[in-house]
Amino acid sequence: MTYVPWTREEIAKTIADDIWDGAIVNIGIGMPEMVAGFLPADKEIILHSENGLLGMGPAPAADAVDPELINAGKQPTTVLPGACFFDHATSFAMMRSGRLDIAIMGAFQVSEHGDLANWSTGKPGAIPAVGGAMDLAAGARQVFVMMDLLTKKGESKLVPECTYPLTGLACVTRIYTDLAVFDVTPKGVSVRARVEGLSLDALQGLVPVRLAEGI
Amino acid sequence: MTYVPWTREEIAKTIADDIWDGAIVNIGIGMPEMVAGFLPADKEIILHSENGLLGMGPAPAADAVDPELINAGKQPTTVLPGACFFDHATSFAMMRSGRLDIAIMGAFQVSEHGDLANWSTGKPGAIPAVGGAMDLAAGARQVFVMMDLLTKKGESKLVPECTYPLTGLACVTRIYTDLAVFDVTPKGVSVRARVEGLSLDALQGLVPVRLAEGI
Amino acid sequence: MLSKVRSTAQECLADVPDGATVLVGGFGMAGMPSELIDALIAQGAKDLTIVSNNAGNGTVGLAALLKAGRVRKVICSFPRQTDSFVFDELFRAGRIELELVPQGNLAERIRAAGAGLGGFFTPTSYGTPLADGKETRVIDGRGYVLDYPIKADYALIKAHLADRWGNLVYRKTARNFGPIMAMAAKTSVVQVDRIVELGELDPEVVVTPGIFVSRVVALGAAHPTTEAAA
Amino acid sequence: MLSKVRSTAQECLADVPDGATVLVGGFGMAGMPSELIDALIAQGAKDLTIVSNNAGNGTVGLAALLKAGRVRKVICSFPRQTDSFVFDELFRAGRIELELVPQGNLAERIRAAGAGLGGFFTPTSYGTPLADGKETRVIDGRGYVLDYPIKADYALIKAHLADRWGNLVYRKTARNFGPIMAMAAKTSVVQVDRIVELGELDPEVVVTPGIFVSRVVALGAAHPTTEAAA
Repeated sequence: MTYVPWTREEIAKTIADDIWDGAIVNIGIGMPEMVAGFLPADKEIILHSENGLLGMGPAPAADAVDPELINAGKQPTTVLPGACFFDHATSFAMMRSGRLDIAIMGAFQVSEHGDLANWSTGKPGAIPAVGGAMDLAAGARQVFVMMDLLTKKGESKLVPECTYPLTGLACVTRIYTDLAVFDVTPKGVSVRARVEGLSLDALQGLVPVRLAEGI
Repeated sequence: MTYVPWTREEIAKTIADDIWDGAIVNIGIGMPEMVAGFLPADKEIILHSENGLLGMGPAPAADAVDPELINAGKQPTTVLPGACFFDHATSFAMMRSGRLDIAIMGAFQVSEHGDLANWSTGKPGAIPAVGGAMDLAAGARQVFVMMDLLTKKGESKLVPECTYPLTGLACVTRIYTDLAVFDVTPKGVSVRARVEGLSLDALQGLVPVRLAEGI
Repeated sequence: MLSKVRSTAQECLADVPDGATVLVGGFGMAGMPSELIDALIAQGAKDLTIVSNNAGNGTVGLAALLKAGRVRKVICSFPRQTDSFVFDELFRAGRIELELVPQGNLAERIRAAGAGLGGFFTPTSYGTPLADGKETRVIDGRGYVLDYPIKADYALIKAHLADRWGNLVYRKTARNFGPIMAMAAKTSVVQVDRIVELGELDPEVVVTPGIFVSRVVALGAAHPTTEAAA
Repeated sequence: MLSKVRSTAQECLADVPDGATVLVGGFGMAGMPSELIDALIAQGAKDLTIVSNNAGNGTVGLAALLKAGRVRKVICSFPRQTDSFVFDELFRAGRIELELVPQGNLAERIRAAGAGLGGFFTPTSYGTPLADGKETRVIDGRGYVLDYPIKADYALIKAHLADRWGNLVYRKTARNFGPIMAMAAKTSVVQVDRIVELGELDPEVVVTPGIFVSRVVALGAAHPTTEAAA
């Protein structure tokens, strides 16, 4: 059997379709940013930007850029009706107290227990930087990870235990990859979807974590 | 020698005169409330009300009462230009972080170390209630106590150690009474003023704490 | 479509279970969610823990809830008032439990729940009987008491205006405990004077972001409603 | 008469001593107090500890302060940016110390200083290398890390409007760290677009009460100044 991995656009659209009406969502910097472009128009989804904005809108036209209205990626943004501004303590209180329905983040690795590693490769000499990743991991009710399933060397990024420095423990609830979508459950990792032509056995062959379907 | 104790009005006026221009002050409920009536018009003194108001004005006219604009004593109040409203967490953050210049409070007892007892007589069966007294004691830069020096039974309320339940440790900086004004200093209790006709020796005879002048 | 607007106070409180911990806003009558308290009385939940600055005045509101025998425990800073006879009687009869907390620690414990913290060291009450039995620690030469968050199932709050996302603005000193109680409860219920259209509240002046609010109901104003006052 | 208004940025920062801890507001360029940073560079204080979300961009502002060799230590959440080459070089050369703090813990540690707390238990970073060497505790079944307040000598902040009592309103996402940094510093210095008369700011919409502000200076706006934008 042969199969074609999902494109990033396809992954982003799958994530966007899974977000429910009325959800409050934080979209992380990097690959997850694509999700914003696929949010369905028939649902009201409220975007949180951790620098102090709820109800974030799309990017502005070039002539409507305001340097004091930016998102967490430091790019110009806009506000929707119903938006509000607040300070950093309040913004991260929202996370820590479990008010964000979903945080969507990239990852270097996710463990079968939902441990997340996405802030540091641990490489000596690298400048460490963490931003709000650990706060989102610790606080959001659901953490959706968006990543390629395999590294360029073909190693699974879904692992029994993370070898990269951790961002948070047991926080990831769902993993969207180019080959499959996984739910992290208390009973183990459940395959929610696979690309056409990739059998569960073949998928299991790529991933050193016991997989099942329909857990 | 004979002497006439200061009236409450005289004590209140003395306190008011000692408050400096630009000071931020919390005036406690009870006897200290009289101080507000003596604040000198030539100084700009900003009143903090711990229920969430800075820049409190005088009591309103009867026909201008707003039930949603009250002070910490739950009486109708007004706001001055420059006032602002805030929530309880912010209001008590102001205290705890040392932003209030002066809190003026009543007391059952003050110790020579500045320990304050003003929230409970410790009587069995009494309903205990503390309000913001402990927060003011712990937080204000200076705590001014306003009280009679002696109980009705003639016992000094300025004591070596408080026997009533404490409100705060080493917090009182000055004590205004009907017979004298005291500074609580690291070197001991210093008499700042006495009523006319009351000698230091005579005052010392009333108070079981070593007194001095000009410490 | 996200809408937190409900039609009645009853609807807002239908699911309060026995044994719930309920934050009740207000300082004096300013910000007191009187109609929500009445609805809670009508709803019938019992064995409640009530967290509020005071413990009821006269025979209405919180006092009526207490009088109806529905409150197991009160956590507050100042239960003793000239007209707190309902609480006084229950307390003296040993029929209600009291946890007395200094007002600022009460506010900070509620805020800590709303900020997802596990506890904090406060200088207030250090060295006093209200710190008895609590963990203490000297940090940088100053004494502190370890206090824990007050997490609640419900918060009953009064605000001025809300939109359907639950964004709130308050009015004058009625703000008091509202913003922190909205943060701290699993389900925060807010009675407002009026619901406005989404977008009518300036994003700069929203005091409680809607993310902290579960249900809002418009019940009219208890204050002068001239344009100037609104 | 209470007036916190100063005429120049220089006057606001004349007394910063060597070795001071300085909070610097802003997230990206929004809320960055650029003119105050320039004044701090001109003033000459050295051996500073800088607390800010980032560690400077390009060759201006914070990066220029770092480049001038005046910073001993940076406490921040995200020093690594595409144009943070000044910091990168100093860090790699071992000429600057870095304390990396998750963004929310950074905000909460600043806020804790402003609220007079001795420390707090946060779930963020529990089980990660950033909790190494820190006290941890399991409370109600959840793991927490004990973090301490970041107390500062000065805060440099950018707001939109101020009055002479120091009351502040901010503009859009330039608010970010301003309100908590104003609370946390012994001397908080704020550059604003414009000073308004006392009483012009609605008491309901003041974001930072003047009690938290030491000095304000009007330096004009770095954003569109149409009436709509103001």
